[in-house]
Amino acid sequence: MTTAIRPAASDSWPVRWVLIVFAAVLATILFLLPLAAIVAEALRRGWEPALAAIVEEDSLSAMRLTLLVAAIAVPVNTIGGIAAAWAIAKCDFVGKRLLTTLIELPFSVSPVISGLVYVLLFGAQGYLGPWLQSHDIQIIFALPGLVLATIFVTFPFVARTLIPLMQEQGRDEEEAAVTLGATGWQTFRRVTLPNIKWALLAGILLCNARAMGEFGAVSVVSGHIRGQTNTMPLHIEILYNEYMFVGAFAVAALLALLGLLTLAIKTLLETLTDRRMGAHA
Amino acid sequence: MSITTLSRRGLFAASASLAAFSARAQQAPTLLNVSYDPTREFYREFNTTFASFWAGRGNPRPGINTSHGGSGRQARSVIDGLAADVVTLALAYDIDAIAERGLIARDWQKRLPQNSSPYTSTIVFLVRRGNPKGLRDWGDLLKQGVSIITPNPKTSGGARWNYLAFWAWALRQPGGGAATAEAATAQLFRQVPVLDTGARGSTTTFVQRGQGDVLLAWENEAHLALQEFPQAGLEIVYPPLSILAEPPVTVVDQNVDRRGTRALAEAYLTHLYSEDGQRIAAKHFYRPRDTAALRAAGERFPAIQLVTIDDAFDGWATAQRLHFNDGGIFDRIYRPGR
Amino acid sequence: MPGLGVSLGITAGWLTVIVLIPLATLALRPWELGFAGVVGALLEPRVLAAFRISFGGAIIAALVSIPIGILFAWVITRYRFPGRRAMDALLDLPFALPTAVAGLALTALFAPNGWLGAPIEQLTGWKVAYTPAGIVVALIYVALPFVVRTVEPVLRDLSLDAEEAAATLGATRLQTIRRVVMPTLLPATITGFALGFARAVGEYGSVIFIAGNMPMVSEIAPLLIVVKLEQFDYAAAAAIGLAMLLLSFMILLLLNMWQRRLRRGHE
Amino acid sequence: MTVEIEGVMRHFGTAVALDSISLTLQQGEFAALLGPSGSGKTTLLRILAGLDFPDAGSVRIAGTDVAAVPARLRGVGVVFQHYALFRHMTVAENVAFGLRVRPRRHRPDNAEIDRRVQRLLELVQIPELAARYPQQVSGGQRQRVALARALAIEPQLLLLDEPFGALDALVRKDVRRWVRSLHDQLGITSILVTHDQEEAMEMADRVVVMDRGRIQQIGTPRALLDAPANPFVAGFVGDATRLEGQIRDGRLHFDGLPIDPIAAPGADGPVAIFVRRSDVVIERSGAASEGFHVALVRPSNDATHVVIRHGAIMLDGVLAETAAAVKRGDQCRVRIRRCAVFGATGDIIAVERARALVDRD
Repeated sequence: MTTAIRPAASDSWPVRWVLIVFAAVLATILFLLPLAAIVAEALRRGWEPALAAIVEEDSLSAMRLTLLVAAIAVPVNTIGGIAAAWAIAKCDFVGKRLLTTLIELPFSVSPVISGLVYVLLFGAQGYLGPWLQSHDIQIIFALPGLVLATIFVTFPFVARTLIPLMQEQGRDEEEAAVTLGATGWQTFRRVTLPNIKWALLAGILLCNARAMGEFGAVSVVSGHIRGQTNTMPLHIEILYNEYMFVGAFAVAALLALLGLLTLAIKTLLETLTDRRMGAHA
Repeated sequence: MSITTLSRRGLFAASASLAAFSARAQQAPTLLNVSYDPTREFYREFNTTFASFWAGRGNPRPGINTSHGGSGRQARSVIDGLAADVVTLALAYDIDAIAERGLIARDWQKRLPQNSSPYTSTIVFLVRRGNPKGLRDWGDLLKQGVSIITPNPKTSGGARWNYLAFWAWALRQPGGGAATAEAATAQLFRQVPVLDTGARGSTTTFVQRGQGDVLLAWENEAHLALQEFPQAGLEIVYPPLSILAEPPVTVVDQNVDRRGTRALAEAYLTHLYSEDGQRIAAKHFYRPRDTAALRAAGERFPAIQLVTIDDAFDGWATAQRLHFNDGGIFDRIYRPGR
Repeated sequence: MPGLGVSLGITAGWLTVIVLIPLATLALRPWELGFAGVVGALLEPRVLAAFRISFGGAIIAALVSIPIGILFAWVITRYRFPGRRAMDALLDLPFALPTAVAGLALTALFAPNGWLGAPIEQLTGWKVAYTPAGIVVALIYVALPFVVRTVEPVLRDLSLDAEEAAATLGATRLQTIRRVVMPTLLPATITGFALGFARAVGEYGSVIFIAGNMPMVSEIAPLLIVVKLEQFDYAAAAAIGLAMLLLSFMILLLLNMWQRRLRRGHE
Repeated sequence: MTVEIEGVMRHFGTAVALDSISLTLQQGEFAALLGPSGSGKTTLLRILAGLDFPDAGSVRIAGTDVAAVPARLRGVGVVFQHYALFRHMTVAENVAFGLRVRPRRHRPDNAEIDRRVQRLLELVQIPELAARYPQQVSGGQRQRVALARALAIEPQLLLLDEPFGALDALVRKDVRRWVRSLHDQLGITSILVTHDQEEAMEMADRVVVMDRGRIQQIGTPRALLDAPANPFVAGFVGDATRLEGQIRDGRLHFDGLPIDPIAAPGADGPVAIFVRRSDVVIERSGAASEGFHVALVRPSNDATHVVIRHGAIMLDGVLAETAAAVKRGDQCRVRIRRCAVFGATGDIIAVERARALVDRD
């Protein structure tokens, strides 16, 4: 790329080499070794016990639950994130900065607190608890609680990916579409969406990865009932606490694999986007 | 969107998903046993036995779910609305806390024999093979350079038994009193390098991570560790004196009445006292109450002197208030400047 | 632009149900203790120590993440080398890996008998796991991606013209980096620091395994919330949670103001 | 289609973007909004397009008040400053967009859309680019695409926002004439926003000069040149240089410059004087007494452009037709053919209508 042909702004090869090696060592220690440790523990007794732990009934139900929770939480945050990004990037209104701050708020809330707030709100001792109980509605220690806590934790991912991009793209194309007679929805679908689709997908993937891996918040609102309210991360904890280390790490490795797969797809998307942009430029 | 529509939709999704998860839940009654950490293996076996027993008496085979975790956290979950039919926790105090919120009758501990504790346990030492530090009694723990692993009494029921067992020993030393016991306990915790939140965490730290010279553990937990980690090189040491831990069980009245599961729940708990129940408890290293079962277990449970919480500490409520509540003795131990 | 009503409506609904109402309960609950009770609960030495550890650990971790994060961002944006894409993808791993799993893995690595803990202890005599250092390691792990991902786009957009101009004016490469590149990166670095800090200060899942959790020494504030809950003390748990939230929000606000002032200076 | 703008106000925070704007355009007229950046001309254009809304005042298009008509229903064609082409659509898709987003019952069928797109591309003379993406065509071609796209909805009012800014000088001239002829051919009403006075003068029937949110003058290009209404217009239109001076006893004196005083009506006092390049006639003078000397000479086709200097003051002028050539450093003499004079009352913005056009010849 441009770096190669602009020597005044590039580094000599020893510098480059030292920096790359240093980064590679750090990446290995911080990211690769933990991953390797997980896989090594999972395969300590070979493939079979690891696979057996994954296809065991409680593990499978934990996977189903995790997918279900993500399948509800991710679309909610996608729609909310798109709406927020549209309002913030394409429209003018009072309180925009406040809204931006509030959307990022869940990032700075401890997962423990994000679980806690739902307990304070929906728990039997909480503000809405008695009412919910009298109507026989179960929120925490059931799917709705898991979903709510997951939505809270993954709340800003989509919006945060879209807002800077949509702000940078400006409003010209949308305004052109509107003067040509397009409705708001037509403008979004035919003009905005094609321009943001790859970033949107990347945001959704990140949101999904985080939704599947959330532990702290979900742990507070799950009743830890085997086969019913245990998501994959909680199931890992249980297996670990039952000294089923192989099983715990096998499920953990599977979850890590899903995460890696997500990241790989995301990287691929970004590469494709770069190429497309490059072709047009 | 309003809260009600959200929760209704959530409810719908929840019921749909639960249906998908366990078809058996739709047909047969279910029971939720909310228990503490070390009972996992025991209840897994007991649940199967009880389900067969119950089905054998002409009832539909019940689906029994269990939830495990730190005893305090589990009690809190029930208080917050986890729909437990029965609770089988590490200490009476935690069940008292649920009873205080009106979910369980106040006199729950009198409803079943022997303080509603169908099995008991005690606190023992788990040490490295050959007991290199020569730890035989509680006093040996205070020797220079001995590193002790115990979970945090604030979050773990088992840790509270550890603490109280040591305190009971300290009181019985020549010239022992509250002041000397507090000083000795403070010394003990100065030698603790890691305070995990639960008993299982401590076991992992001791066995897997190789931390500490001695793990203060439930008797059953120590035996389980020997069984699970045969290559780890561990030994159990029984101190001459320890505490009689009585993990109690009871029915959560409000929940069983709402769900119509009282008969099943009561049968489940009663079955713990049966021959089968007692045998399985002994198999999983819980001391059975039944003398015949205890005798059958033979060498497994060495006879040591066991003090009870009522004798030594005037019951759980007092012990909790004095030692573990905020501002109690345990907090004093960690006050800075000591 | 049309759609303001609809999009703002959806946003407001989503924000209110998921974030604002639940957080409002957090703001209401502590006052059951009365004002003096809340202050008393927060001024307990153990609570203060936990705040020091959580906030101190998060600040150190975020600070350490700055040079490492800039290094990673620099290497993946400026150089082409085999495995660059893999390194790029790997940097997002902490977003994707469950924190508890990360905690277990890091503990296993840095424990005195672990792959890294053993050699470190042998060579330096330092213990990482079960000490405050372990907390910092876990927090770096969660904070680092935020620094990388905020610095990276700025570095990518940073035109090489400015660096070339500096070179024609006689600056050495190091001077160019220090006087031209770094000042441009500063606002993004502050944002990255703020995000990383915010994420680290509340981290629970990965810290709890590696921390040792000794009161006054290595007990983090989120653990204290759990402890209070386990004692059925909802109000005190909410008080600590609220104090954490306000404190980190204040720090973020200050960083934000600083960053905005810098941005203005650049325009 | 007529456009009537009445008393339109627009504030952004405390800043006034438009201050009581009133303006009426006739069917078929080509008007230019001319002003420096920040004069409010683009805001006015956006209000006409329905992309912005006035705080007060009314806008009527073809007799209908459009206050409540959203942009998409106005049927106003807009060519945006940077064209705002949809980058993910081909040229043909861009042009077809306005037809495809119509409600089903008003939407032509696909064959009809294709036909119309083809016709429009022929009209703007780029039929061969139909399948290209905007990134793959040149700036001038993009401009044509933007125009074709705006015309596709058959607007009766066409708004052009600095449409030639991104083109290089050579292309710009051609495109200007072509756009003007297209306007005449289609018989629509057009409004051009520009900061380039030459562009406005060349293309528009009438020019609306704007500054700081106010209309400074409305008139034909000729009228603006001949009778600027105030110092701003005099300075902005037609390459004028501003000089300071005094009126004393019916004569205009140039402060600090060796120019003969000329007769001028008006009250005594300080004045601002605007002289256009073509009205400053320069001759070489033998003696060193006059005090001007030549700083720069630039030959051009009609007249030689000369910059002269006296002390710190520079003045643009042309070499007298009969005079001999000059070179840098030559001493020279100046004759002012015409100038616009505004009596200053202390308040610079205030328009002092005591205007004097002085002809010495």
